[in-house]
Amino acid sequence: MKLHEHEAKDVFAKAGIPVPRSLLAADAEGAARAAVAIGFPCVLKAQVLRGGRGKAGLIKLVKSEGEAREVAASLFAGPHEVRKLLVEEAVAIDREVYLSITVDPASAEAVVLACAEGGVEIEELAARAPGKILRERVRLTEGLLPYRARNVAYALGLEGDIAKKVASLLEALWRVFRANDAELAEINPLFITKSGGVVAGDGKLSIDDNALFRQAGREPGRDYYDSDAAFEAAAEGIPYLQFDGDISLMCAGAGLTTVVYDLIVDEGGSVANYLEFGGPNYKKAVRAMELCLKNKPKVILIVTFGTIARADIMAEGITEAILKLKPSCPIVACIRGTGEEKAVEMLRAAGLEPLFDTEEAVRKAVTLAGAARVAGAAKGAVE
Amino acid sequence: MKLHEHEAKDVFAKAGIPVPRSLLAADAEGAARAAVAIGFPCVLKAQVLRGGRGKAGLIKLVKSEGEAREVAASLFAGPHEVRKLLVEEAVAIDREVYLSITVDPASAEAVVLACAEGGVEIEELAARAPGKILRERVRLTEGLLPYRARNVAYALGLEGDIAKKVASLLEALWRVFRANDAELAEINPLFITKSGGVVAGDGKLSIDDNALFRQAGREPGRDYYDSDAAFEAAAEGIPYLQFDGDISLMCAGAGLTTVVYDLIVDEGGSVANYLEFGGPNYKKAVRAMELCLKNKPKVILIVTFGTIARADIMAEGITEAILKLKPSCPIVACIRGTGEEKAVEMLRAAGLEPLFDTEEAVRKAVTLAGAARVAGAAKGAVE
Amino acid sequence: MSIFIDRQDRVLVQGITGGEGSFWTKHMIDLGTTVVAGVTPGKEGQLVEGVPVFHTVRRAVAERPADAAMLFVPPRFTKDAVFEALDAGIKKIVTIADGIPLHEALEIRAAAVSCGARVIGGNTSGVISPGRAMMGMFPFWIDRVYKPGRIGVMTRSGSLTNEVTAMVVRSGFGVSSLIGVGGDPVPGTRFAEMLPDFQADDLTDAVVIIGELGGTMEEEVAEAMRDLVFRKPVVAFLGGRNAPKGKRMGHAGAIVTGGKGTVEGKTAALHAAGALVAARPSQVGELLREALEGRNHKKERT
Amino acid sequence: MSIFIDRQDRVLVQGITGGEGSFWTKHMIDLGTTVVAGVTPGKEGQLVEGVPVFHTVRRAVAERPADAAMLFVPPRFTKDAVFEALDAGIKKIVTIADGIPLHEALEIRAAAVSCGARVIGGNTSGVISPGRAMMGMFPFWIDRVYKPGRIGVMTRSGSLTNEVTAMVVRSGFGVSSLIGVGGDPVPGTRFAEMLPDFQADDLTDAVVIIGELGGTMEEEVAEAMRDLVFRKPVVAFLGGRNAPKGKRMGHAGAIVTGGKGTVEGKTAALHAAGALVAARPSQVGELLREALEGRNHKKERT
Repeated sequence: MKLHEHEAKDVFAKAGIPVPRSLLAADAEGAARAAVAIGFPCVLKAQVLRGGRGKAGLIKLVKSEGEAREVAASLFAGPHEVRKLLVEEAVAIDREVYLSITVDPASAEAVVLACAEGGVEIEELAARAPGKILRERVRLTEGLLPYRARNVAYALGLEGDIAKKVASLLEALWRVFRANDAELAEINPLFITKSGGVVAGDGKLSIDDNALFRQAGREPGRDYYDSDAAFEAAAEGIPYLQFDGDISLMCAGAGLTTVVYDLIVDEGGSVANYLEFGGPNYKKAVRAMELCLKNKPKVILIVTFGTIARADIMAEGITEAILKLKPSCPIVACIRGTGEEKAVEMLRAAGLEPLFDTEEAVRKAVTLAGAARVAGAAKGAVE
Repeated sequence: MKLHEHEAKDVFAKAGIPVPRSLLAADAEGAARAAVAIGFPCVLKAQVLRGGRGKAGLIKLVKSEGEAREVAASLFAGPHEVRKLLVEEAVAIDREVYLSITVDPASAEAVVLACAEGGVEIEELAARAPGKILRERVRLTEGLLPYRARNVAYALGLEGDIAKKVASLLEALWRVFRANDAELAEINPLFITKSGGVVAGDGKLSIDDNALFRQAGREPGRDYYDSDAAFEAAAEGIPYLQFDGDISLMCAGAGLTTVVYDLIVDEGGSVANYLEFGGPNYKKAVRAMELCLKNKPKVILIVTFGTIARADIMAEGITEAILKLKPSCPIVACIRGTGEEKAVEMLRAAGLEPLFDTEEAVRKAVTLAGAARVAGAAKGAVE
Repeated sequence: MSIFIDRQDRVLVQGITGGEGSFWTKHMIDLGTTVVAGVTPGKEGQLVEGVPVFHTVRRAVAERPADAAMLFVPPRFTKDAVFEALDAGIKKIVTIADGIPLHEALEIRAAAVSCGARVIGGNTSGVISPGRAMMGMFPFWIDRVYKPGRIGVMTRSGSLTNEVTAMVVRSGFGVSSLIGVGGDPVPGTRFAEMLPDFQADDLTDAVVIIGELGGTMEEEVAEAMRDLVFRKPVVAFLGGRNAPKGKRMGHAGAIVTGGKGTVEGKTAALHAAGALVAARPSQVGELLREALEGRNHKKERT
Repeated sequence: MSIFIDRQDRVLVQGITGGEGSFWTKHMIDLGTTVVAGVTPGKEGQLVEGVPVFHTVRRAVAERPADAAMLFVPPRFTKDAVFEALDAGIKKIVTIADGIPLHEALEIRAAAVSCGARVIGGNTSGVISPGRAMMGMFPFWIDRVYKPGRIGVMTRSGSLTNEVTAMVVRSGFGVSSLIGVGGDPVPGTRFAEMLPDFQADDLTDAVVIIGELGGTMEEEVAEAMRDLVFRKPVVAFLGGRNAPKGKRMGHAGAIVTGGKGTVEGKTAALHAAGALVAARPSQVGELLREALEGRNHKKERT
């Protein structure tokens, strides 16, 4: 679960990490009021969960109440589904650095990443000049001891009080990382101000979904998802990704579903949604099909090869879903694994022609979707 | 710093360890009222920092208000300097077990000690039947994982719900041990009640003095010490132990002072107090002598052999102390180490005859104390 | 000797009295696995499929020494169960748990490494050597997937493994040992760490790697091949070739962050190291044949 | 070669710019110790007694490799400083800090053991091989205590060591190496762990142990003697023979809890192992002579 910037900064501030003064606004008028309260110049920052907000025009400096109102209005009206703006004081910056903590699977340790060039995309830098990224590994059982924080601060070329402040800020960031079961805790950029302070210019905090059960009060709401269907699927525990193509995937197994996605793209098809109802969700075929139908797909493609996710149970669910939801689009089904003989019988009884080869199923789905598109276009031309 | 039972139980209760209902009383009338509130029968427990309270008659069952008042009055009036009574509900006990957590210096781990026989003196049991004591070691960086708690509970021969309750209680005791920087966290006995509960019958919690700086609110008051001098010495940071003999030790260095104590006893002498003004306290000779004089000793014996605790500085302090406090008892001084030549000059100027051999100094002190005792007795006989 | 688990290995099952535990214990035994004891706190004295149950691992191994532990334990208790097994000296552990907290996964792997033990999983079906032994949840009864043979398989996925392995079998091969390292971002054991075992295994002629986007495990395989730690033929199939950047697709570990973890990069690394990479499952068998023949040609020439 | 520290060892001083740090750095150099670098965060670029100062241990050893670290660091920062030295690969560490929190002392010792490193202290004067090198705070200028010779000394105490060692010297002996393990309940290194070094040291003929009540370090020495890990003569002097039970006398580690840690028990164990135990400091020299002569007699006979 990725937190919005303002949420991450709240967590940071509580842990003792300095953040700019700010107010949250939900509409243009509120943003204008907030800007007056914060003072000018100030920064309007769209609270959306995507990277590169600066380049996308989602962060704007404003110098007057009128400008604040105008810029806020255009941000809310833009194509990025902006629901909240963070109105933040403009900080007089001397320099910027990059700081983050994440995990290193191979060494089974956490790792602090730091760079004397803040504000850059760390991935881009990793590709371009990996030598500029400092790495300090931390054993979880040992924790980030102060000397490691000092190692980082001095390796960044900092001196005097600033080095000490950055070191103690990094210790606080470690506490955030641990207490929040974070996948990533990132401050990019960390401002070093002209007055000799350190301030988190941005904040990213991504919480491990597997640990949400012990993260009281963390429950991703609608604004953490890019569609209603994605939000509803998450509430159901069904892995789901929203796309805007023709074919709804209703598959079982993360790896298999991903490969079906690959094969569709290879065949020139396009995907409406990724949906995976395997594992603990294999009895949820009705709910899964309901979600798929929200996208008005041209085809629903069902591919499974299950072990515990029994084919017969899934086929039973699909039969029920067809009866209940009466989908108007064609369904391509390729169901294998434990109980497959019975599954095939059931699907045939429901009027489907089950296939046994994933690649064949994909080709058929793409063909049907293409035919539907042509037909739709023809129909549109006729109308 | 050893906590009183009621303080330890407060800490336990906050950590989720069940303790008996109780009230604290500071006089007999309060104890009677508390007993009525708790209900009869109930237990009056003297809050003193010594072991073996049961055998010493410091824990009493009472069955009526009158008995409570009477017993409380006699406990407060007794020789044990009882300042508070814990009035506690009597628990219907099915069995008792022993549980504690302490440190194991050799393995550098913490160790859980447990025994299916509760209420016994663990040291006595360790001597008598060491095989009955279960040990479960815990790495501090790893913490007490639930499986270790289960290992202990089932090894105690517990079953069903009781085993689970004891295991989770032990996990709570671990949190107490760690959060309080404990040297020892002990529940002896742990009651297993007839109704299938677990309740801490007694509570010991000893906090590492070196970690008191981070244990907010823990500052041992007067009732943690067995004399005013001991309390004052502690406030000064001067290691001090109260005895009731003739010779006040005013030495430097823990090991050396301990050996001087040994040698005095060997020579048939007796010690009024152990006081060690070495290390960080070597400039505190005046305060040290003041504390010694509170005991009206027959002799003050000064033995040092210092490195950083410079002999000349200590001699200077002793000279000042003699001038200021004008002790009426003889002083035997044996000061060696860094700056000793200058020290010897100063002591001579102050009218002392410095010695250079510890054993000789001890013999002289014991002889002087004996002579003083004889003189005192003679004087007493004359009066 | 097969990889990781064979008939003579003495397996302890943690969480044996649960629904999954008892169901799969039966199937493990059916396949030939020697299950010697089970553990469920509070259930000592019971029998599950004839296997005696103990309160703790320590009590179990005191009576029934074990070489391996199979965990049917919920994700949030998995760290405790793994540490309990490690503490009892068990060096081979498989956990199927799907949803182990990330920080605990780090601790599990760190502890295993420091004990010289191997933890397979979580988020895996486990380990199987068809016809010999199994730890986990494999439908070994689907014999068009789990046919014994001489191809080693390592995988990050479950259902995709069925898909790909079925293709391997359809091409006339069978499986020697299959190791599911699992789909989590921090698996207890990484692909490359299993390669020395496959290299030493005289029942394995070649290895199929079923990988996917995210992480660096496939690159590490390439490295082991380049360093000649592994010298048998490798055929890889990698899911997520067309996955959009920044979206977590399927497994928690299957995400491209920054430039790292793309299937493109993995494919290039594997190619450079001499592995063959299939574009679709149906190619895997054909590439295996090619790789094994190429090797035989080489052998004939040398 | 002396024990632990000798002239050629390259010593790094953590906390070198403080009052104690700079004072004793001068004296360590005066005695022959090779001090190569100092560390104080924020003070890089300074010189202390001609020794260059760095922000961190890592930066220091990058320019000036070191074998040993001497810590003049307050007790509450000692764990951090020890871990910093260990992390830089330093295997010999001395800390004089008096007042290290108990739980941190456990962590320090556990980390040292797991790194195969040796941490001496805290609550000690340190380590000295008179006339050769020194790490700590020894008044080596008091030559009636720190006279070079062939007797090894191990001690839990400071001033008592001066007292006892003066007696050893008065009897005509001198000191080869003196190791102050310190007076804390959990010292980083225990008496018995130093014995193999003294056994191997051809500059040491016999060892004097200055122990006291509390703990089990003296019993461990007896065990090492019984197991023939240590085969040179041992003379012990133990403080606290008459100490009242349950009172913590002097050092934090000097307390009898339960039956454990009495001087009586320690004396019996040492006697049984063949050590001589002095009742008072003035006997130590005499017993040393006796022990060494006994050994020579034995040698002559065999």
